[in-house]
Amino acid sequence: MTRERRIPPPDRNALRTQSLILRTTGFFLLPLLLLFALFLLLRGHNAPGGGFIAGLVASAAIAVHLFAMSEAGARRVLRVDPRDLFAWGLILALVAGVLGLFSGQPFLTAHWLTVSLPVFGELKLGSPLLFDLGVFLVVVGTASTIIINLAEQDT
Amino acid sequence: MLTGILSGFLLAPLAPALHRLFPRYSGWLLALLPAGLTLYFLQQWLPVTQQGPLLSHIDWVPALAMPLSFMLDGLSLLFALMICAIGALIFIYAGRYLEDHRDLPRLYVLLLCFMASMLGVVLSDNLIVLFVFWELTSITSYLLIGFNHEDANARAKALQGLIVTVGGGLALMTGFILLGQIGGSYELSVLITRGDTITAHPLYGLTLVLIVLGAFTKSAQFPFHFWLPNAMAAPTPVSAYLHSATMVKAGIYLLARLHPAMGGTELWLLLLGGAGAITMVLGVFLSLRATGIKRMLAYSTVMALGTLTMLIGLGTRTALLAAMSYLLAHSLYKGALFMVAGIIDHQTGRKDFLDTGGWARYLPVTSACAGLAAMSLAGVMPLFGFIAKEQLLEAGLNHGHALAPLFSAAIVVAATLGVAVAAVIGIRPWFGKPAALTHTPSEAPPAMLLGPALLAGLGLLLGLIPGLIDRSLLSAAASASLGERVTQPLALWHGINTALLISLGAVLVGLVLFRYWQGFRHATRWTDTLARFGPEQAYHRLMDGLVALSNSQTRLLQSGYLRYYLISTLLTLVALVIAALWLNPDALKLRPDFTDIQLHEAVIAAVLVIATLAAVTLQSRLGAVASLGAVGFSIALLYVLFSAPDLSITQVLVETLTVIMLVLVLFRLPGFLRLTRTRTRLADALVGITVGGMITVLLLSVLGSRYHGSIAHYFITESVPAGYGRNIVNVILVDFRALDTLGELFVLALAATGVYAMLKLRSKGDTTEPEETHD
Amino acid sequence: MTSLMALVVGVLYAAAIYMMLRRSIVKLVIGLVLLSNAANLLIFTAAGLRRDAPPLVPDDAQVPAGLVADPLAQALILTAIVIGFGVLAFAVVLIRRAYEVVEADDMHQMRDTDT
Amino acid sequence: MLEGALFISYLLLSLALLCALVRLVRGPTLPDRVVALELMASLTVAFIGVYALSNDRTAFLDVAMVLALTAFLTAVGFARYLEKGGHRGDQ
Amino acid sequence: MSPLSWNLILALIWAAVTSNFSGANLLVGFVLGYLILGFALRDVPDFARYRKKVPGLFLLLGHFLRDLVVSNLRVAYDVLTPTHYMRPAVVAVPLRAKTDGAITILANMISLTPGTLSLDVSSDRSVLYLHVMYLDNEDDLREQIRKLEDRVLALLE
Amino acid sequence: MNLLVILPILIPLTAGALSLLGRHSQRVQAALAVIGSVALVASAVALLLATWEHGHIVTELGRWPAPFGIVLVSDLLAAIMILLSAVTGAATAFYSLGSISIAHRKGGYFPLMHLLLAGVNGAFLTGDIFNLYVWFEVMLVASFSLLILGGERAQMEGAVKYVTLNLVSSALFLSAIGLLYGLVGTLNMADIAVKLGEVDSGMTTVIAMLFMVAFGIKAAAFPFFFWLPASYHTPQVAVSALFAGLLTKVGVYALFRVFTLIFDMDDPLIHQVLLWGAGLTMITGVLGAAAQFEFRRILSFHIVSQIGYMMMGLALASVSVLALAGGIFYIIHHIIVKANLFFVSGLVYRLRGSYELKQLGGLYRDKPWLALLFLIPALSLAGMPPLSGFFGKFIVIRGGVEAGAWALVAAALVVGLLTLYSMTKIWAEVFWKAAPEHTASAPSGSNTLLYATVTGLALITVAIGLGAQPVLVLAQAAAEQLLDPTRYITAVLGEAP
Amino acid sequence: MINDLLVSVMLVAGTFFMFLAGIGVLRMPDLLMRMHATTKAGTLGAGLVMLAVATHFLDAGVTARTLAIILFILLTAPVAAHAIGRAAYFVGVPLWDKMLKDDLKHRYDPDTHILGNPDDDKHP
Ligand code: NA
Ligand code: NA
Repeated sequence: MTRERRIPPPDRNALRTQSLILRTTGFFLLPLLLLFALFLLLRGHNAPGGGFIAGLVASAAIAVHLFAMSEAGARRVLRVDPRDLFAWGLILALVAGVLGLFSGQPFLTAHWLTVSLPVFGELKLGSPLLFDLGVFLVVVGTASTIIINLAEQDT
Repeated sequence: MLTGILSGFLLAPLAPALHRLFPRYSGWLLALLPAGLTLYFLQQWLPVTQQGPLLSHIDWVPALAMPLSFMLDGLSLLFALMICAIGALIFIYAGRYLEDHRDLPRLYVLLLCFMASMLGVVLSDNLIVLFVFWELTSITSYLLIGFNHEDANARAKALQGLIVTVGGGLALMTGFILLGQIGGSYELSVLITRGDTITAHPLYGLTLVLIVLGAFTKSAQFPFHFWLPNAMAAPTPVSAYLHSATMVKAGIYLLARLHPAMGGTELWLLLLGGAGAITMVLGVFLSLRATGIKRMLAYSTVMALGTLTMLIGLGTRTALLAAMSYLLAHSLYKGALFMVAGIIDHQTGRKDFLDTGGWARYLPVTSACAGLAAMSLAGVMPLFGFIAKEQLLEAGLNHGHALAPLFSAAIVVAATLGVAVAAVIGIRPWFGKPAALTHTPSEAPPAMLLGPALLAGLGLLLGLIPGLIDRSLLSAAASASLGERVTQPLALWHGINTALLISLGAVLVGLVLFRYWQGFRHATRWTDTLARFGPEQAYHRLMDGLVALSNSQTRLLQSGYLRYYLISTLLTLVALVIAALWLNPDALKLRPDFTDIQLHEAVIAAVLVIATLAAVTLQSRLGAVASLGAVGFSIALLYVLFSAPDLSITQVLVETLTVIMLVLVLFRLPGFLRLTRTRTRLADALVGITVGGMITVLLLSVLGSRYHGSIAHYFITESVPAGYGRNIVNVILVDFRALDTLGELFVLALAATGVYAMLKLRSKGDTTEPEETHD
Repeated sequence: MTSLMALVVGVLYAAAIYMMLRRSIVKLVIGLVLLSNAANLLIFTAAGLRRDAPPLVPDDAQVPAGLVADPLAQALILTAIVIGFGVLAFAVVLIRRAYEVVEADDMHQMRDTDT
Repeated sequence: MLEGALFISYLLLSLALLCALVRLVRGPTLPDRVVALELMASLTVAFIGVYALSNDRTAFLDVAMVLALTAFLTAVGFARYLEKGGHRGDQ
Repeated sequence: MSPLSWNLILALIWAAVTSNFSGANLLVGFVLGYLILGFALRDVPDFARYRKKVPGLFLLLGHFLRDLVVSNLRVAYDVLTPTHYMRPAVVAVPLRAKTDGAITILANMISLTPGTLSLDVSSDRSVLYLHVMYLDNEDDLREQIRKLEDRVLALLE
Repeated sequence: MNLLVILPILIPLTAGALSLLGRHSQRVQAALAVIGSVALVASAVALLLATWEHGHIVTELGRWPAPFGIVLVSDLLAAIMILLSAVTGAATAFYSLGSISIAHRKGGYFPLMHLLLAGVNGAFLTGDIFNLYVWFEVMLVASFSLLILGGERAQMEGAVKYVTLNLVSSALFLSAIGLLYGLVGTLNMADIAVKLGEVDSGMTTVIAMLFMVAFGIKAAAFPFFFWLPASYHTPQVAVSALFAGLLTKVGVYALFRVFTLIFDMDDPLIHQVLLWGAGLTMITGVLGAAAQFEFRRILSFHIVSQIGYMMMGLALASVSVLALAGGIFYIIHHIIVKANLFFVSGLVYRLRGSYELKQLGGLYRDKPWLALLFLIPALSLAGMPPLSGFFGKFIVIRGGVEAGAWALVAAALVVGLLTLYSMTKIWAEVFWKAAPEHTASAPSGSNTLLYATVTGLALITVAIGLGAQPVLVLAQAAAEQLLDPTRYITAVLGEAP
Repeated sequence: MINDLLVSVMLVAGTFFMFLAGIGVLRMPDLLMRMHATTKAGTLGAGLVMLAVATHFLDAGVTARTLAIILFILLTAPVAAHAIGRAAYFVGVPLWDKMLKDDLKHRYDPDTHILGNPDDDKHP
């Protein structure tokens, strides 16, 4: 027998997910799911989708990564503490709501801008979309906080 | 007048500081306030008795018709004077009596508050304000009875007094509310002019009973008398002040005060006269059976309170005048006697008559005071007590009611036994074989002698010269209570009449009884067994029963079994819904219609139901979780079939995340155990089916009675023009009803925070310090 | 179909309650999941079922052509689903921690705080 | 013709759904149930496709899309549970 | 810049100049771009390989789809007939693919093709364990896997 | 105006979100706690003044007109409740700054506290029934998380019951909303009131029963109170205090709101259920307390009992305005007093290391000021004059007498007495009794903030008592508003129905 | 018309494969063989249905979405099968007793998570 044998790295953490297949697929699925989430977020105002759904899909992406790689890996994907993510999401949603107050209108009054962009044509950008982005961040942040921390308990 | 009342409250917080500055003279200094108030009230004597009541009025809670209105008339003046004058003496006495006690400043505080409250009771014109002060006296009394608070007995007795008086107070409050309603005013000055209206009202009886309950508990009338002797756990100055001279008379004051408004009826006479007579006889009997010095005094106070109640119940001119005289006489001698009891305790350490004897030579002044006061108690000439007793006998003998002979008989018995009591007090400690003491007792300091001497002396002075007060003060008081002018003069000597003869006889028989005191006590020992069925036992039974009831109720209701909590909650719900349907049978609009179902819809519904049942019945935990997943998919499909794409997507995603979460968590948990018996499971299934069935019925009924038209049409038409979005659901979520979504975001954030806290911040055995400070 | 849905909703409630009455805290969680689903379906049914008419406005129109399903009920349910998810996450972890401290999956051993 | 095909499709999918459900309920092991659940997810995707066809509605394809992309997570979760030595009382 | 990205950029430019970003038009742009690249840059080694890979991809997909259908029909037969004809086994098949991507794609495709299901890869990546439904001849099986592996490797390594 | 109504929600939401973000800095947490709570009090005062002056203040969120969008409505009851929540929140914030450990702060204590207040305030202000559900959930999940901070066994056990029963309540609430929406197709409470009037279906009463149970659970009324005594004594004492003051009152508030605005109080079933509920809640609560010998458990059971008084005010509302005013007065009084008693229990724990009456004692000797600070709320709770509780009890009972509800009046009186019994039990055991031999009494850290909080609330109690007039006038005005729902409806929908 | 025919055929074929998957998962004697049924038939069935959808609508957006769905299924189905199959095998789910051979037996060390290969036997 001449074949060179590769000895798996001794790092326990790397051993956590032994399946090469799962690991590789997860690696590929992560960006795919995140992209899909973004897609759902952006078009949610006009077709099924929106902040919640996008956030849930992004959380699923994190979960995939977590199962395929490790908890630490999932945290690395997020870069920031998921709790910061939802805190920022909350603030974003609040900001979107507060905009109306400055002009003496009720809380959560929508403000729309019509932007003409090449390629995309005329776009309606408004505080509800900002709000939806906040929703997205909160959902991602909370779901990943829950799942990552739960998963870490097993180690 | 308000200033006068409030001055006690205002001075109270300063008392400890004052005591710290002048520890030796604090009692004297504090006595300046009641003394000053005494002077103030004396100054009002002539105007009030001659020109009529003095009224003052300040708004407090107009919304409840509760002004701080006060009325100073003869009746309140008499009480106010007693409160302030005796109060001054008590402060001086207490300053010495408890000189070394570390809690003396607190005693001052409480006494000042009490005095102010008591003044409030007797001066308030508004019923509710009167009640406010009334309750304050109960609380201060509680705190004072429990003055020696490290003694469990003192605490128990304090509680007893509080529960009885406050319990009565609650009845009193209701009575006052009713009285205010039927009398059309809460002002006493108004109510006393509306006696006819009030007594004619159908609610009069209830009102009277409620008010009388309040008065009786406060003034220790049978069957509530038991708390008063027990209140002797208080230090002697307190007993002297609250539990003989003032607070216990609040009930008497109230009855006397309300006599013009509510008196003169048969019910009044029976209630007050009956209870008073019983209390009087019982009190004096128990007094004579007691050997503890303060206990005997306390029971004799009970007797006096019974006497007073009875007199007010009799309600005649003579009776009310007698009541006023008796009231005054009692305050004077009983205040003196309590202080004497305190001196005996202070100087000899003895608390029981059986341990006393032959001390007249060591404590001459004290014994003289005791003698004078006891004579007044016995109703011996020429003390003021004699005059009071004469009037008492007259009131009984001259009453026209059919039951009057019974009252008279009771008075005679009480008078006779009262003499024996007085003899025990006036003779037993001072004469005969000296009781052995480790040291020779010496006379008490002047501060402690001042009170008994003044009070006993005043009893003698007023006996000799009743004219000092009769025309003006006592008559004015009686007039106020009667509702018309009383001008019956008092005199020591009325010539030889029935009353005098009875009085004489009573003294003689009483002295004989004193001679055979121990024999009497021995012979009446059997009554102790009766006490087992007495009201005090009833009180204990009630309190024990309360705790027992409470325990069993807690075991029953707060059992700790979540299952019972849920079942009782749900069955109550079902019962209420059934009741509602029963009362509104038209609500049931069941028109089940299964004709429009398509095959695949039925299959999905079936899958949903079967998966649900699988989740319920599978013995495999994760199998149940997988079944939940199936439930989720079938619901998602239903959402698809009935036009809810966003819901369907959300359902799928949430279901997936839920399963992941459950799988992560169940990892650590054990498998299902079969913990309950089949019968229990069947019962639970029945509960579930009942609630589920109820929901189905309600849902069908709602669908059958829909109100056509929903606000949803607005969102459908405005989504694009005003919300700039084609996914109406999303426009609702982020714009039309964004506040819901905002709240929901915070729910998520909170849940995640909670989860994080539970998982990451577990206490690692450091359970001892849940609350350390940070720094 | 609404009648059938009403029955299904009833079954879900019944199952949820039965599970919540079990002594096992794990079953309690399953009961909570079912209860949340049951309430959502109740709203869905009560608002009226409509086949084949999602509340979406076509690209070329200002309002949907014809009747569409009640978007408000859907928005409410969506909110309720997400809230239910948050609450469930909390409950699940709570139950796990409760199991850790009590060391038994048995409600009957969690009575100390009541009596 | 399409109507007939749609009817047959609904019928076949419904039968398949019931089969999967039976496996889900019967087990006997946890992986059996998970496999059944995965199949139900696929069936749901197909169901949505058929539904889209029968109603000329494409909005619901998004549901299928999400389902196709995320349903496998459940299986992965269960697998992780088993591999990490989760409680075996389930078999 | 890799040939693939070049091709994508060309597709985007096509869409831009035609002012039509629909999927179909992008696809048209991609095909045109591929043809242009394959023609214009056929001497650049990278692009030459790229030119060959794309047909390889389609070839792979074609084989795969055929296998998928065949395997299903076989399972169908077995499922629908009352007796079971299965001859199941778990077999270790040697692996030549080295990279994670290649191994994974191979394993996944095996899972989707007739009668085989990838269970796992040994930790040293030397062996792929398969579950086989109809183990008629182990060598045939290895040969079948080897062919598939060849195609995958041609595309990826 | 728009600003005034949203601020009581917006301030704690913002403080909570920022506090989550700044969770690593203790200084930021403390600053936000102080600034947030002070700002909340200020905005609550402003709102109450404005509501007093202008009547109902309505803001249509997102400028979507009622009944389509969500409205926030401030009437006097809502404004009063907001002020109470702000005051309780501020007290809790200050007390917490002196008592909550670093570990618990890291667990998110302050954000949870802010957001609990936001949920409570949202529930008070919203004019939309589904939005009410959302705020209930915000409040609930915040309370869940606060309840388990620390992770003790008792906390977990209590939390399981608390969570389960409250989730059942939520599910019932949601179901009731679903049925109601199915019936009338609207969510705006004013609109629901109007439409229900037009529908005139027997289902109204049936759905009212669902609301009754859902809110009854939140309010801890009989027979739904079990979760409360099972859990309220388990968390950090500041949390207990906040819960004791506010949470059940949100349920009571919801009962007040729904049964005066949406459902018909004259419906015989509703009336009877409220009456019986009030009486039984009072009695079972107070009896529950009599068996307890743990400081906070006693207090917890008394919460239940006093919910009965508030319900009594509501039950008699259709007969006597004064009773309803009394109920409102009672809420005002109760929130302050009950929170304060829990705070005192925390101080006692700090000094003596126990909540068990048997292990306590000697504090009258050692800490006379603390004794006084206990006595004020305790006597007030027992309804002793001239403290706030007296007026609450007195008005309710007077209303009861006016309404001729003798049995309920008798129950209220007995319950008052038994409350006094409980309070004296605590007083005797904790303060009067000599300290047991072996008490570890090593006061650690400064208690200044704790004393300051307790003193402040005690002063409020005294002030509500001595200054009962303005409070009562306010309560009466609030009661009159409640009893005239057309004003609310007109304010929201803009036209006379 | 031809389009309809094509759609109908693909639809029926697709759902038929789904049906097969259902029967398979029900009838196959052990877990791994059930997985053969679901993985392949499920993928093919769903794929055919999606193709039918694409054919029916003949719209770029729909086609893109259906292709995406097919791609997603192709990506995820084998991974799911692999994950569950591997886990099931390692935890010892009972396999059909008529299995011909098992090269994987005893190769897995649950402590180190190392999966050996048949060569191990030759190099002890
Ligand atoms: Na959406
Ligand atoms: Na929402």
